Amino acid sequence: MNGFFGMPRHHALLTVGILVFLVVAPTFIYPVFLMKVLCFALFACAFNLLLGYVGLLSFGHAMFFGGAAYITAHSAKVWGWPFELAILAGMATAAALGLIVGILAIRRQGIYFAMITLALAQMQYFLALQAKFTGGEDGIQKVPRGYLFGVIDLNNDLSLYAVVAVIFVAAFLLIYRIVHSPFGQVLKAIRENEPRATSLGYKADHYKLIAFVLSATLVGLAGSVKSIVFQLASLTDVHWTMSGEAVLMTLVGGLGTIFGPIAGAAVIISMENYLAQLGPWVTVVQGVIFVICVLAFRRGIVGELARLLRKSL
Amino acid sequence: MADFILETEGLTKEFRGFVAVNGVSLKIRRGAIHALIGPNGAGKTTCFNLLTKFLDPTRGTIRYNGRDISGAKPADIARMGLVRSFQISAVFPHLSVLENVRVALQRRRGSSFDFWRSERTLDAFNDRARELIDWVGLADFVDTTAVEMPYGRKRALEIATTLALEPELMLLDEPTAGMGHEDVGRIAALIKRVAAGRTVLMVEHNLSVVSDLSNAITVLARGEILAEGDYATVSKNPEVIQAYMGAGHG
Amino acid sequence: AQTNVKIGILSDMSSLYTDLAGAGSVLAARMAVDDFGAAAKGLKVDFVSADHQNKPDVGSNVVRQWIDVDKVDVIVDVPNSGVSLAVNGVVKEKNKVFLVSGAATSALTGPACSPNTIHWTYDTWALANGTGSAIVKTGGDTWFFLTADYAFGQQLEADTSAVINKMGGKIVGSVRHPLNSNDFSSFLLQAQSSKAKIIGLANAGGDTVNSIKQAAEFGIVRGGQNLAGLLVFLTDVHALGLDAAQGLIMTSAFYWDQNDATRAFAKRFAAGNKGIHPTMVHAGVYSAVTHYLKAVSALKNAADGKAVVDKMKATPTDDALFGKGEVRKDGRKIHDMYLFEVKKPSESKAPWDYYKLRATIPAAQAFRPLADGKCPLVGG
Amino acid sequence: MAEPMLSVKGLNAWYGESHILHGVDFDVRQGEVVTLLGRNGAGKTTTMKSIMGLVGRRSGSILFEAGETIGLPAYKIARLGIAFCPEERGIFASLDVAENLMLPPAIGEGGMTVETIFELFPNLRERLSSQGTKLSGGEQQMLAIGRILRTGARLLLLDEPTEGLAPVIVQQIGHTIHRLKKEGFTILLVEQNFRFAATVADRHYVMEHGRIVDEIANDALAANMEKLHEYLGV
Amino acid sequence: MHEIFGIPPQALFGQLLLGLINGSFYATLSLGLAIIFGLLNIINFTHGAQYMMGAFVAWMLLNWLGLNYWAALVIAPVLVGAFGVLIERTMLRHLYKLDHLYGLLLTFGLALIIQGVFRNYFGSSGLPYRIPDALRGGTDLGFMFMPNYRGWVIAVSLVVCLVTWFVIEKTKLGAYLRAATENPPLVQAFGINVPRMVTLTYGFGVALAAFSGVLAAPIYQVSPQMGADLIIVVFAVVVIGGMGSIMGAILTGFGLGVIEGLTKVFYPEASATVIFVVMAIVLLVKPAGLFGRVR
Ligand SMILES: Nc1ncnc2c1ncn2[C@@H]1O[C@H](COP(=O)(O)OP(=O)(O)OP(=O)(O)O)[C@@H](O)[C@H]1O
Ligand SMILES: Nc1ncnc2c1ncn2[C@@H]1O[C@H](COP(=O)(O)OP(=O)(O)OP(=O)(O)O)[C@@H](O)[C@H]1O
Ligand SMILES: [Mg+2]
Ligand SMILES: [Mg+2]
Repeated sequence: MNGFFGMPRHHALLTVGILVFLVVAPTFIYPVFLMKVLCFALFACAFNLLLGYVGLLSFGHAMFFGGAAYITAHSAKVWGWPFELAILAGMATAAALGLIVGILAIRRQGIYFAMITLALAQMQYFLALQAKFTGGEDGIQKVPRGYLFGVIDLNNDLSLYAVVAVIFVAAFLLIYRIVHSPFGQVLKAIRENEPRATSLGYKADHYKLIAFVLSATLVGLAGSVKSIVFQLASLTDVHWTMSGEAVLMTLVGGLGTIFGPIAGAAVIISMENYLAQLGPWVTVVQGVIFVICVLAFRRGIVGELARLLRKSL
Repeated sequence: MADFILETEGLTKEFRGFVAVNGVSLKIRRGAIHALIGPNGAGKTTCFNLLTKFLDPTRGTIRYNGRDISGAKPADIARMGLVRSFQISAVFPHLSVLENVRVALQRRRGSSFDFWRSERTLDAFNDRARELIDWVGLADFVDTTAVEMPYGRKRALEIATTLALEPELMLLDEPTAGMGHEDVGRIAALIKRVAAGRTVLMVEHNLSVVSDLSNAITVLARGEILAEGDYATVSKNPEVIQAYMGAGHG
Repeated sequence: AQTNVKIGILSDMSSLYTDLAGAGSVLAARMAVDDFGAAAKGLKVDFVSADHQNKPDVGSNVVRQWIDVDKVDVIVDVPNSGVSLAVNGVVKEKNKVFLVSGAATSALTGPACSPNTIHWTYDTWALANGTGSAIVKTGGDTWFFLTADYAFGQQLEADTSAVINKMGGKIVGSVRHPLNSNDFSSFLLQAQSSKAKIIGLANAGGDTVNSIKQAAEFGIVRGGQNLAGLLVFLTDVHALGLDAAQGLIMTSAFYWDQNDATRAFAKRFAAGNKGIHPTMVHAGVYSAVTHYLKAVSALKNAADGKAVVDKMKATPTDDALFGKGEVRKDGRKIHDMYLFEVKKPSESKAPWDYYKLRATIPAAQAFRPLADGKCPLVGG
Repeated sequence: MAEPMLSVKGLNAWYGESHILHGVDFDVRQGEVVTLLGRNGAGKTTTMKSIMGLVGRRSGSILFEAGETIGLPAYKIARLGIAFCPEERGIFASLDVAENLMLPPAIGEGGMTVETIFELFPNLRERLSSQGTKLSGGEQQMLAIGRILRTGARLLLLDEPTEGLAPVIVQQIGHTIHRLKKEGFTILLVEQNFRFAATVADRHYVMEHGRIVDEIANDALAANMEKLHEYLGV
Repeated sequence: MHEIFGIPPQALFGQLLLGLINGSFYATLSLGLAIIFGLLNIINFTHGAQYMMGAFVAWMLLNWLGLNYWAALVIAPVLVGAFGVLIERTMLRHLYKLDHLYGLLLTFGLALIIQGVFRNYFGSSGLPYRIPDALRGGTDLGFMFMPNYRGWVIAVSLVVCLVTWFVIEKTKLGAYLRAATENPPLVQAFGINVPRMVTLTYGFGVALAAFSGVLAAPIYQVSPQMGADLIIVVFAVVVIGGMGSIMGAILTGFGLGVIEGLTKVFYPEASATVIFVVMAIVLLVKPAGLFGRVR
């Protein structure tokens, strides 16, 4: 079992569990909902790469999510680019944005880092609001889903689901690998004791920057896919509450756990979806859940589980 | 002419009008164990910070191996073989002892940017890491998380990690501070052992360690050099006795 | 046999538009079903409702799921232009019915018009036209706009400006403020120094309320300038109090105190809605659902959305709240609009007695001419 | 013999899950200087923190002047007349040196005047308006000791007060402890510098693995040197 | 007549003054937030909701008990502050040693609950609150018509800010507060009842928010979401000023009010964004904020 992607046994088991679930899920869960969960799970996992493993809290990740969503939507709708290219364009945008923001922000720490990323994200929000191509608060609507490799019709929810699931799994494994790579080891050392890492000759900023760009790119991937699935890119995607959502998912799932963000995304998105029917009490119920979460299940869903099993998850 | 690995010329550091280090010209002979001592607030730690570029000097130059490094960055300094330890213990607390040492080894071998590779590629460093760990007497602790070890052992680990970089010049800031007797002895022995083939500059208040280990001493007081020489010379200097050692020694 | 109908009310249940739509829209829809006597006519009607949180992606996701999983036949209300446009696309793709009451954007019957959508109550063009032309006619010929800086506000401003210019009035300036600005004093000061006779508020909700309130504080009206609210709901006036709102002129499709039928409706409605009286959005939901049920009970089938909408377009509308009217080819519901003025505190006799009628804008002139909308459905 | 001033019986303490002290027993009498010796991690600091009420969970009994303190919160314990100088010094970065020095409120009569403290530690006088944590390691130690001497607490808990100090200053502190003792203060001292401890203390307790394993009077020290070496691994 | 960037100087004075008035809301709010963050290590996301509660309590006092504005100015902060004390005692207390994030999540949840409950009870469009009679009307300053109420707001905010600053920076109590910010157990070991101090400080910070709420009630709509968007701006103010710096929070509050006011004249669309532009620039140039100290 140890052979699976170099994972320890319980990680491998869980990953296989997730794979099996992804295969059977569409038979009893609405596929569009599943896709939404996957997009946000990817968003949260990529965000967690930064928060959980570099110790940097970015409050501006909506920038990459929404930026990529806009570019993908625009290139697919207006320029008529095929699915793959549109997604790549979104990711490239996110990577470029990540590089710029990273260079500016990476020297700051803690709350200051969070605030500078928030500030830059708010500026981008302003640009998105003013720019013509983003369609203001109506967003870019009716984005064509197109065909994968020119043959597979993605307008069929199930085929699109299959593609999204594959993308998600691939990205998740990549994140897993990043965390458990020589690079990930250095990141860990930097998070633990930065002056010491520096005195050993590591240029801490370079490592953090690379991690930041990787995270931004993967978040961009999530945003791009989201815009295709919902055929929509809108201001919601670049608003600061979207960054907040990533934080929530990570916390609810379990900070610093590799599987936590997935669970967190599933919970938060389900909440958003099913509580929507609750009408006026939605936000109150949401609030109560957060409060209970912090007071009673501080480690998050997966974190608590990990504690019960005495394993890192 | 003597072979100096590190020379400073008129090194000065001011903090908002307060002069912490004032025109210090140090010469560290290659292969020596050089001790920097002096009363509290004399500027020893500040000197260290200047040498490793954690602080920028207000004035003065630093030459390492004949090269002017006054403009270099901390990480670059480390890459040139000038590695420091900290006054407060500096390990990676939630990594195991083995991982702590591997982090240092990994830096020397490159590959530390490989985010697509499995961390098992790092196992290649295990042998060398175990060797170093063994050497500082931590063989029984290889898989212990650093934070769980007693203080003295952490300092030993720190030295192992530093050695992994195969430094030419090691700077140790109060390596035995806060240590039990048992550990003081062990660390002193360790320093003696690792000093073979390299140069050590250390700040230390424990005079028995200083007298035991060092073959050159610089005494700082109020940011300036008060005296220089070997232990016997320095400890007889009345100014040093008055400012630092007190009546009990000498 | 029995025909099953499932109505999904998608509204803002937890934020800005809750009072003017929200739970009240659900109530209005239920009342429409009861009043129609659906059960007796062989219709089995179910409801679902949800909060779109003013997020287009949440809204479109809910609607997709409603249609695919819950077999919802018709989506109702959807205040918030962005969300309504997103829903518009999904409903068309799935061939169901979309009855818009809460959203303002005239794009729904313009470039984005759809054979599955009917825009029921009002739109930006109707508001701009009603208020703009009425005020210019009474001498308010120089305008300064306070515009919420997003598509809806900009469109309101543009539509109103067009009317004013056409009627010989003049726009002397405008300022675009961010959505949800708390403080309008700076903008009001700019409006004041422009010396325009009319300050047009091309914004909505809290922004409108705060602009009006602060205008009173800075003595704008006392200084001789007048405010025109381009999108003001009854609930906004209630929130402001007559003290601050008096004299405000606005266009509306409905007021509860128009005739016996509307009063009776309002009484029943308020009893079930924490005393909040019906806004035009609520009335629109009632009216739209009524007409929809008529069409479905005639067709005895709700599955084919386009067929139902065609039937609705073919049948003249007639209900207690909006009277007689029709649904145009582009999906625009046509009815009279009214110009109201907010009463002085001394004129108000009872709680919620807020408006007096200034003019009735006949249905034929109230809405954008069919030809001007650029709706693809109209072309042939 | 009089009642002990401080009497610790069966003290247990935990950090979270880990059980650190396993039944510590010892007494300190009025006017005495008593040291706790022991290797790193033996539990000396934990004992002090337990007395001060700074450890999350503890059980057993700590009598101060015959009153039970085990259930009290830290601030009430302090107000009984106990002051604590922590090993990590605890200088406040957001306060300047003068504010740091003046921070602890007086809790008893007969505290040192600021002037006396400056005589003891002349470095401090020059740096009064500096930010507290900008002082050198040793200067911070002086400040940490100085500020509790002001409070007039009758029982002083000093955790490794000589760590990182130059020999001259260590001697100064030795003199100070003698003087405090003469003035009737009681001191519990944790020291690694055993040679220093011998010059100031009346009695020594040796700790190992969270227990007191031995008690040695200062005048019996020479006789017990071998044992002590074994305990401390000197 | 001379013009400055196309604006007559009088108009510009007017705008500056208005900016200052808005700044006084930022200043009092960020002051409370800064104090709470400093001592409790918690980013009080309920701050906006508590500000809103202040306004609503004033409304309730007036409409249900017939107590006027002046009474509300005292009673509302006390009541809301007491509510804050309750929250601190029952919930926040368990979070101090944890990462900021948990406090943020908890207070965010509380804000959602409070806002939701108020919305369900009072509706979303808000309630009217009249300017107290003594402060109605306005004064012609020559360059602008200044409503008396606004003049009162700026004066009383200034006083409150300065008194608070003095207490924290210049008194013994303030030194305890600052020290407890860094190392609560140690301050406790000096004989100071830190938990009580923390509770009261939170209560005070919350009361400041409620006080702003009462001040705001006659100008802005008393509505459940009146504080929702404010919190992020106010937090930005605290960061720009330098976290932990009381004077920083105050000066930045007023300063940003003015900058925002000017933006409303020259580029109104960006007036909600300008604060973030300032924040980005400040943090790039001065990493710890304008008045912050790097620790
Ligand atoms: N960042 C700073 N700002 C202001 N003053 C400083 C700063 N760093 C150090 N100092 C001052 O410079 C002097 C020298 O400090 P340094 O830490 O170098 O002393 P040291 O010799 O290492 O003393 P010790 O033996 O006590 O560790 C001290 O008086 C200290 O207060
Ligand atoms: N905060 C903590 N959480 C968990 N364990 C702790 C904590 N602080 C100390 N310990 C553990 O408690 C034990 C006793 O520590 P303590 O600090 O009391 O030792 P000490 O005798 O003072 O040692 P030293 O001479 O190093 O100061 C050690 O094993 C230590 O690792
Ligand atoms: Mg030092
Ligand atoms: Mg200790």
